[in-house]
Amino acid sequence: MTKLLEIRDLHKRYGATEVLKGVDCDMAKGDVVCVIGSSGSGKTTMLRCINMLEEFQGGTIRINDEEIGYETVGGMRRRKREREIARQRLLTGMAFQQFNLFPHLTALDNVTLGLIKVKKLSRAEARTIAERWLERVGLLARKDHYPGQLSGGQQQRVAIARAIAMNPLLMLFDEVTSALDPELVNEVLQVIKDLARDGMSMLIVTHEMRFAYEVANRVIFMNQGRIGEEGDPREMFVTPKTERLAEFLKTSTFR
Amino acid sequence: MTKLLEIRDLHKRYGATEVLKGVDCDMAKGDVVCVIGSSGSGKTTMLRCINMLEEFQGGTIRINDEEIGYETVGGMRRRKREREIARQRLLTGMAFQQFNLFPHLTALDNVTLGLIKVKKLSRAEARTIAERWLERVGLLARKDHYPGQLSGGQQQRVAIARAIAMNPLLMLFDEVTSALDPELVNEVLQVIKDLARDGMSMLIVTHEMRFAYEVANRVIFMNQGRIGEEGDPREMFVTPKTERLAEFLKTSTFR
Amino acid sequence: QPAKSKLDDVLSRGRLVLGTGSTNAPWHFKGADGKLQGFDIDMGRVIAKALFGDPEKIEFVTQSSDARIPNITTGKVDITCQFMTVTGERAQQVAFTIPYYREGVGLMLKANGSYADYAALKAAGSSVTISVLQNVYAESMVHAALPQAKVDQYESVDLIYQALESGRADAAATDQSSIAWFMTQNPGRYKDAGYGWNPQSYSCAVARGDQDWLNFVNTALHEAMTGVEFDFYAASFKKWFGVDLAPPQIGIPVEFK
Amino acid sequence: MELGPFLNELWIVRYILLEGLWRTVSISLLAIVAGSLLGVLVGLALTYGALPLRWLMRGYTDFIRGTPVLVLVLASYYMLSTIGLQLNPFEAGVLALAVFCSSHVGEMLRGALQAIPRGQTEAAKVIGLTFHQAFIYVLAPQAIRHVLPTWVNTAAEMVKASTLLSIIGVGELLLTTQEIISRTFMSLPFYFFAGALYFVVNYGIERFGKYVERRTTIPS
Amino acid sequence: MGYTLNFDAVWRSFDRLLAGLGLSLMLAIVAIAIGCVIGLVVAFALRSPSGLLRRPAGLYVTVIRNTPILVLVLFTYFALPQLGVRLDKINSFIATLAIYSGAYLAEVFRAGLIAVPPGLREAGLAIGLTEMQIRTSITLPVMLRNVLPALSSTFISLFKDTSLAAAIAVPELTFEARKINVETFRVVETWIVASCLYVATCTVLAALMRRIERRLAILR
Ligand SMILES: Nc1ncnc2c1ncn2[C@@H]1O[C@H](COP(=O)(O)OP(=O)(O)OP(=O)(O)O)[C@@H](O)[C@H]1O
Ligand SMILES: Nc1ncnc2c1ncn2[C@@H]1O[C@H](COP(=O)(O)OP(=O)(O)OP(=O)(O)O)[C@@H](O)[C@H]1O
Ligand SMILES: [Mg+2]
Ligand SMILES: [Mg+2]
Repeated sequence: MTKLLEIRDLHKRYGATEVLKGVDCDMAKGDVVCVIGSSGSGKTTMLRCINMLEEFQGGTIRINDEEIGYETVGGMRRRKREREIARQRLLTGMAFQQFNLFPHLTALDNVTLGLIKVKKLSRAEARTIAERWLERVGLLARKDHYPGQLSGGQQQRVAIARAIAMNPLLMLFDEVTSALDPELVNEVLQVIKDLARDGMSMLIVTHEMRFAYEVANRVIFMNQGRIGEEGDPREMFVTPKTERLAEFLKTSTFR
Repeated sequence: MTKLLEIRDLHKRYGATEVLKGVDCDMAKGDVVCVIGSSGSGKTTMLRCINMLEEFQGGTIRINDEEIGYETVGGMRRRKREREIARQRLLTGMAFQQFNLFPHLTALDNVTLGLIKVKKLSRAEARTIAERWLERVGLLARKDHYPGQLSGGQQQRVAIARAIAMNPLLMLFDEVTSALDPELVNEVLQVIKDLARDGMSMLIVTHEMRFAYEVANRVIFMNQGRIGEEGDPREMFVTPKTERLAEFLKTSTFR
Repeated sequence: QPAKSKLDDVLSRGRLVLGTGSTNAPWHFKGADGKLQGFDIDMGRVIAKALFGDPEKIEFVTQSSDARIPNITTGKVDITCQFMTVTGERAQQVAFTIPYYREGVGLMLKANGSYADYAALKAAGSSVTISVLQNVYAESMVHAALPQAKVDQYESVDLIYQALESGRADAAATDQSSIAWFMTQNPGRYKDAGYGWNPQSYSCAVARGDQDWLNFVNTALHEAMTGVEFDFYAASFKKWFGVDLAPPQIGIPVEFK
Repeated sequence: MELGPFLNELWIVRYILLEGLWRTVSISLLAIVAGSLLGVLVGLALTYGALPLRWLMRGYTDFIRGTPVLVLVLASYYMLSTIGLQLNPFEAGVLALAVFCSSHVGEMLRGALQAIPRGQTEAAKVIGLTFHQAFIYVLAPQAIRHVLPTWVNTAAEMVKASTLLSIIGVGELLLTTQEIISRTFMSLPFYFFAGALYFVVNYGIERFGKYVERRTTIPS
Repeated sequence: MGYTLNFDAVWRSFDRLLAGLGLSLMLAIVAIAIGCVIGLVVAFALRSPSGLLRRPAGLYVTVIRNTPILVLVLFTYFALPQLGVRLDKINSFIATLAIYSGAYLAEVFRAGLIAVPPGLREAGLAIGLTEMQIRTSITLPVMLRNVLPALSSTFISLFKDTSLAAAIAVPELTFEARKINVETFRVVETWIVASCLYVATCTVLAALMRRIERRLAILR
């Protein structure tokens, strides 16, 4: 079985400080992997590297056996061309902590924009797809609302619909609930759970331990730019092997 | 024993919609009361009325037997004078969800401003008091940082120090952790717990059920502008009497 | 008791407040020393001398040409001497003194330009552009001499000349006195097209309704042109216009002619 | 355009030009300072005033901002004298510019004050500051940082507008230049030279604004 | 002081004032439209990571904004022909005002660009848009909504700057007004009428902009 995602020895520096110090990670199709870890441990950075929103200095990322972002020509590693990277970004979909909906477009237009401009679908086709996804996230009735007229939870659900409508192989979620009021968290988590049930492959950075426990078939604990521990949440959360994870879990139980 | 806080039949309208529909509440000195309830139930509004940040249309609020905000002259209820209200606001201290630190002042100056301008202390006296409180919240080392240079949790702790330094009889906390990244929540809750241990009277709006459970000697459940249920958290959380509270507690367990 | 005249005000004040411009040679402009000079200024001196026996007792108020009449009607100045053309419409707003100069419009060409003289300009019809000072009647004024010429109107005299110099205009039309002055300042570069038209009189102006004051100024000017101060007037005329005036005829008053 | 005669003339009129420059600078400075002070009052009225006052000020700013500065200058010189207020051209001109400046500053300040989160006012109230104190210690310092860039633009506009005082005979830099030109007839070189002087003044204001901006940025 | 207003002379020439206003509007519309295009390009250049684009753009803005527009007007009209570039007076003024407004608008647009959250660009990248598509479909429309309020007052200032065209004999509103002044000396009356025309136009312009603002407002 070919791997969906394969990260090998990923290194990432900002100037002099090394943020990712050799990360390895594999995912098969249908996997739901949750990434946990304390602030600044590099979770966001890893996700952003997969989507080529950040450059990285060492290691390789492959999706469906295709190398992402870089190529080696005559022994020299170099960045792929912008157009190629734009195409590769479509292999993954990403949802951000801050939603980042386009404020001047309605919910529907937020979703159709990529379908029309990137996938070159007709307006009608794009609309059909967008409406299907908005329905899935429970927002069909609000499709003509602007982001400013939607609650945080609703905005986040539109953002997820926007990403998924592009039909990615792998969805990346970066703390999609942490900018939300507590009441609104569940509606977004429920959407993600539904996607998991449908077999969508997902890599999810989250602070919601209970959610990770329920939805993930594997959990990765990031610690200071490395993978500290990984495994089945049912084991990891109950009997952490490392001191660091045990400590991290202790401070997290408050919520 | 005279009551610290006495709210009787508090009514508050925004235009035509009634947000508080007759709230009664008593607190004695040293009480730590947590207010829970779903979004829009009027928790924030109640706190803001106590501090006269909102006008209210009916009922009375008394602190240490002194009527807050309004007086009745010749049978007519009318707002007290601004200067008088400013003085009464000092009976309570308030910490907000959004911290509201003054961005152009250092942590120290945020705390000393009120001491110097309102309490008319000398610069040196104000400084001593401010440093004592910054130390209490663990931020003495950061006293010369500007809010923009502090993490959310640190900002919130400065905001609490700023309020408490004014030596209020009653501290009001309005969801002081809900704008914080999950990691930073604990440091703020710890500060509040310490204050509780010292006997500070506090009225705390919160979504952190576990925290409410641990720190409150009484919990008030607000429901649609009324007090739905109140009592000891150890009883209320385990055997809620009303359907509404049972439901509310169910959706809150995710975190 | 009769209303007090401006004349009394000025006398008791001890100096004349004179409105004039500062940007139009040879009428009123500043010398290299920054002091106002020119023919208008000399007329002011004539009046000051008549008032105080001292031509220097003047406080100048420099004003743009738009401000000439408002400054009189709002009492900011006692009198304005600023190459002011006498017209009926203006005479309804201010009282004009007797004229102290009679002017016509002339055309100035570049010495080595493509048009030799007035006849050549006229023959070229609509292909010539004339630069002229801003004025409602500027167009009809130019068309009286050159019926088909295009007319460009500028805010100040120097810009008229600049338009000619930079080739934006083929000829500049303005007061003959100004042209003459400009040509003496820039010898050999320009020439007069040899045609003059559109006569007009220049007078000083005072507020209406003060006959005493008007009489006084008139008397001063009159005696400068025909009487005791003629030498001063003639010297000034020679200085700014380069023309020697014949002395007034002895024995018979000019009014008698 | 020969340089020699121009430089020669420039040398002759150096003091006269300097005087014009000085007058331009002092007109602008006075107008900016007075206008800004007045503008603060306008801005306060626009933001916190009672409704009738707010409407009045809205009318004031809209009317003044829409009127050509030239008209303000003429009005302040002539109209005020008809109601008995005799100002000399310099005073009248500075007054007109200050009024113009105040309408812009007022608007800017309103925008800046409204952009400050409401929580700031509330936090100030909660620690017992009166409105007056809250404005001085909390709102104004934040508003100033917000206003600074546009304020610099307005200051530059005041320098530009100071040229209009030549209409009522104030010998500022432009009129001085025109006077020199009317004697020497060297239009372009002197206009460009004046342009360069104006550039220096405006550039100075711009640098000053940037400097203050840097000095007052809130560290983050 | 006995000054009685008499508008007869102004009414007699009212049609000329109207024609002048028409020309002013034409100049402003064409010049500002070109200026917007220049401003956009320069604003993006100012935000570019490449100094090769940023530095010349910065120089352009600094030089143009700090030079009095009168000097720019005279320069394009009188000096450029001597360098071989010859435009007629209307085109010459439009070119000047366009370049001038380009510099101002560039700054306005730049401020608007800063206020576009960087997350929007990343969201665009994440759904596979190219940088150019992000610019046209996201950054630009969001930025325009940000700057609309500031744009309105910039447009008004620029509209009023059309009065400088009088200096090179373009018969716009100020030109016509001064012409009437010089002949009839009904200065106060003429300027009252002319400034009413200016104020009315600016008010209409401001109302129009507010309407667009409301229409385009990102609903919240
Ligand atoms: N643009 C940047 N320049 C320099 N350092 C950066 C930058 N972005 C992130 N970092 C640093 O990289 C480290 C990893 O950041 P990252 O955002 O990946 O952490 P995280 O695990 O997602 O944390 P959080 O839970 O707070 O989101 C942090 O120490 C952060 O300070
Ligand atoms: N300024 C206002 N104008 C009109 N309605 C308001 C205003 N502020 C609050 N409300 C309404 O009053 C009700 C109570 O609001 P309040 O903020 O007190 O709720 P809350 O219990 O604090 O909720 P949350 O948990 O979301 O903070 C809500 O329905 C809200 O929509
Ligand atoms: Mg992160
Ligand atoms: Mg609330």
